[in-house]
Amino acid sequence: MLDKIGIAKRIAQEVQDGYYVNLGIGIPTLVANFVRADIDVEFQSENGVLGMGPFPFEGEEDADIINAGKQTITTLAGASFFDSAMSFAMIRGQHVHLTILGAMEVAQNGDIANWKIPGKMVKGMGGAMDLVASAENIIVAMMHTNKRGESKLLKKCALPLTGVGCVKKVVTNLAVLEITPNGFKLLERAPGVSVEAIKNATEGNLLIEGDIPEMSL
Amino acid sequence: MLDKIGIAKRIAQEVQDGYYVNLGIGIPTLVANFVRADIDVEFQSENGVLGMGPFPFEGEEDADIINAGKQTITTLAGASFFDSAMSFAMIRGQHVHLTILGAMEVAQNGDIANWKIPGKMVKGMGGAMDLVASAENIIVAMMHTNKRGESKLLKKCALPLTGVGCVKKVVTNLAVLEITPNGFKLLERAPGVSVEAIKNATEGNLLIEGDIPEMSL
Amino acid sequence: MINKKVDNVTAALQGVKDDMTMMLGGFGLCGIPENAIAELVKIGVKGLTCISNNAGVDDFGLGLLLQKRQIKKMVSSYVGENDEFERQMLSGELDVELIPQGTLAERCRAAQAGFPAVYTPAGYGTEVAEGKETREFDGKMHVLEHAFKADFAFVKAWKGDAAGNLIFKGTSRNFNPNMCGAAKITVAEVEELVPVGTLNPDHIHIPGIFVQRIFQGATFEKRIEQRTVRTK
Amino acid sequence: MINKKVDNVTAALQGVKDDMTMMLGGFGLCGIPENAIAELVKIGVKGLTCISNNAGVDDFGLGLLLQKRQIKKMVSSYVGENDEFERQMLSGELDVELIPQGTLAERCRAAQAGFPAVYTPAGYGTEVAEGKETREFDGKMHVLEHAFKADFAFVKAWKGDAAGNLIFKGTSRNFNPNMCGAAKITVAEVEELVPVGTLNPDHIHIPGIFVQRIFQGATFEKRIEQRTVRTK
Repeated sequence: MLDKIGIAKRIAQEVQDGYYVNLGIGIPTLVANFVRADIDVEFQSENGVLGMGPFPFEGEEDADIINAGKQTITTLAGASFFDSAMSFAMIRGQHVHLTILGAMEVAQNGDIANWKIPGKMVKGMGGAMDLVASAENIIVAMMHTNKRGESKLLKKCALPLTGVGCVKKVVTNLAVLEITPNGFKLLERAPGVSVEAIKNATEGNLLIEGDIPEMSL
Repeated sequence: MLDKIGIAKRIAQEVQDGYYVNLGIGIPTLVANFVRADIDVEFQSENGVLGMGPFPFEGEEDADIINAGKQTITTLAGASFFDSAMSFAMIRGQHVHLTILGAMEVAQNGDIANWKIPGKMVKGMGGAMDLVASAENIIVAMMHTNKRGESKLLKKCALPLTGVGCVKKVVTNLAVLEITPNGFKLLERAPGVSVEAIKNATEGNLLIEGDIPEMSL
Repeated sequence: MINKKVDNVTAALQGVKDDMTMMLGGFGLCGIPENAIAELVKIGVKGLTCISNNAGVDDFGLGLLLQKRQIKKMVSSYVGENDEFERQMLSGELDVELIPQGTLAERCRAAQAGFPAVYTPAGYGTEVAEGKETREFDGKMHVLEHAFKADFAFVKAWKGDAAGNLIFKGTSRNFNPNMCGAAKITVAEVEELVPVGTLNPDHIHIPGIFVQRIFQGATFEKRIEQRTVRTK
Repeated sequence: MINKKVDNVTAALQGVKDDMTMMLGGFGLCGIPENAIAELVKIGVKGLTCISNNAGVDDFGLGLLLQKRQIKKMVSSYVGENDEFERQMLSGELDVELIPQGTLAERCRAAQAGFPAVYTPAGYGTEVAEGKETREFDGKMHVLEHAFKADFAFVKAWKGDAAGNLIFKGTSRNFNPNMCGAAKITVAEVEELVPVGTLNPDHIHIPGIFVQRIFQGATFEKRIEQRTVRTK
């Protein structure tokens, strides 16, 4: 079973040379730490920066330079700043190649819910609705089950949707799954996790074809 | 009767303190030379400059700094450069207060034609269609009649339209006229020009109320 | 040059009244019009509709207006950092319209640029699209979103001049440029008001035509929301 | 940093084929992609559809492609400076779509920003609106105009870096930024390719994400169309 770091490491393998990538808040943010050093990737943050670098050294924080998680950051050589309309031009115009974000629920048809629990929690969608409506490649990073042990990979989302039929892949603490017309296709198991355990934790239709390899990190 | 300079001088009186003004090619360009020195005005050119100044001194021309007439220009303190989309954001968004442009025909309902003579001449509309569709205050600068002596102030335009019901005022070599629901209202006569002469040169409905003053330049 | 300079925040906010619709720049606490917000608190206007990506935190930014119950309605994309906000919203004291961030930016830009509405794919198939016109283009569904209509836009820039020209710094740019000229009156507060003619015309992010009033802010706290660092 | 640098104009135009649709920046002869145009003449591709505000003059800019009959169709707003153009158009050899300048800019920007179409008041009630959907918003009529679809966008900037970041100078900016990222492949030619990291991130007009290939142009004539001066 993977921890959050493990999920981030596995997702980092999906990042390819030449990709512009938008990372959501939480686990996705960690992905930047594990991208292969021999490929060229640029991270975009929808609040208006391309070419994000690591956190600043203590004492070098600049209140005017943050990421979408409101964290102080630095920029790398070749970085640029821009306004919100241009930032979403990058996203809506499909110039960003890969979007990695968290979710509360994912449905077997690629629907995603991650912004609202009616009557309980309403943080808002931020840029997530724009990202999922436009991105060609969307990977969800999340735990396979919620705090009550219930599956977050569903036949149908119960919570208000963020986007419809948009998720391409899900990486959880238990598995890597691809969204197909017939449901979640199991691609890889997390280290030490059995197919049976994944089956039990998945409410949505799970497709298991042949031997399912354990992921290598 | 006015010459082109005279038309420009008279139109310059319409420019008020605090106005952003877009000047079309031809007579309108001359207006800049006659604006009162005690008011603050900025000239916008739709190719991407606000705060246009006079022509450069000989030898100081910069191929990268031109106006919409493709003429080399200078900029004044406080000027800015921007892209075409932002330039038309200023125009469409009604941030430009006054548009002055030439015309081949103006109709008594405010229609204007100035971009095409079917089968003969097609230069294109440039920014004129955006300007006339959006500007709140549009003044046309033109000769009252064409080369064949025919009126250019018509009941209805014969040439393909640039915009509908948009012109507010027309300043010609003979008169100043306002577009009203009932037609061209004669406001002023050019020096030495009789009401009769204006009547004869105007095909569209001409409203003459009381004494028509001679314009002062 | 048309002079937009006003002496101070009080002069800049002349005409602000109860029940008006305000746009406020900023992302989180980054690039927010601190001086205008403080003055709105001071004036005590009520019943405001605020269009702003976030709602500040409990004790800073728009949170200050929420505390005083001056806001009737918020139009935002993300409000996760503000407990008082969540309380007022869940209790029904505060009317909230949550919209996608890119939609928020573009509804501002549409108002600025004279577009009545835009078709965006964001929010299709979700609550956000309920009651709105949807339409297919090239096999993809879109939602029709209308330009905002606002009375005042309050923006914050790094440098500016009396002509109203603005230059922003880093990610404090965010929604600020898109809100300029998107309301009847745009008020810009700058960290530094420089002499006209000293800003490079190629570096200006927002030409002065989009700004009606400009002043140098008396103070800028520029609070950091999430101070994340690494060690040397 | 993702490297967009190519060695020269030949490499930059790899994949250009007959019958493609090209966007070309520039206003008049100001800010046109001179090197790309020269290479298109050299390659000799034919049947091109060119989206460009103007069509150059008889012996420079797009006029060079018109002379060689390489252009099948022009989409422009103003073509008044080119006799050969007018001749080909009036004789029917050349297909011409004239559209309002602001519409041209925004159809580029729509393609760049992922909007399928925009409603603009420009051209309502004129030939330009014939056969197009029109619609009233707030009592004003608008025309629905669709985003361009193009294979290549050729733009010219003043400075750029290998990351594809661009800075424009003066009014040579014009349509160039709006065309970046508005075609499948955007090719930028710059007067000066500077080392990555030397451009101030706040001064960059077009982030590299919108550019696929960048090169330093071998020569720039930068011809002046109307040399207007005053005497000292």
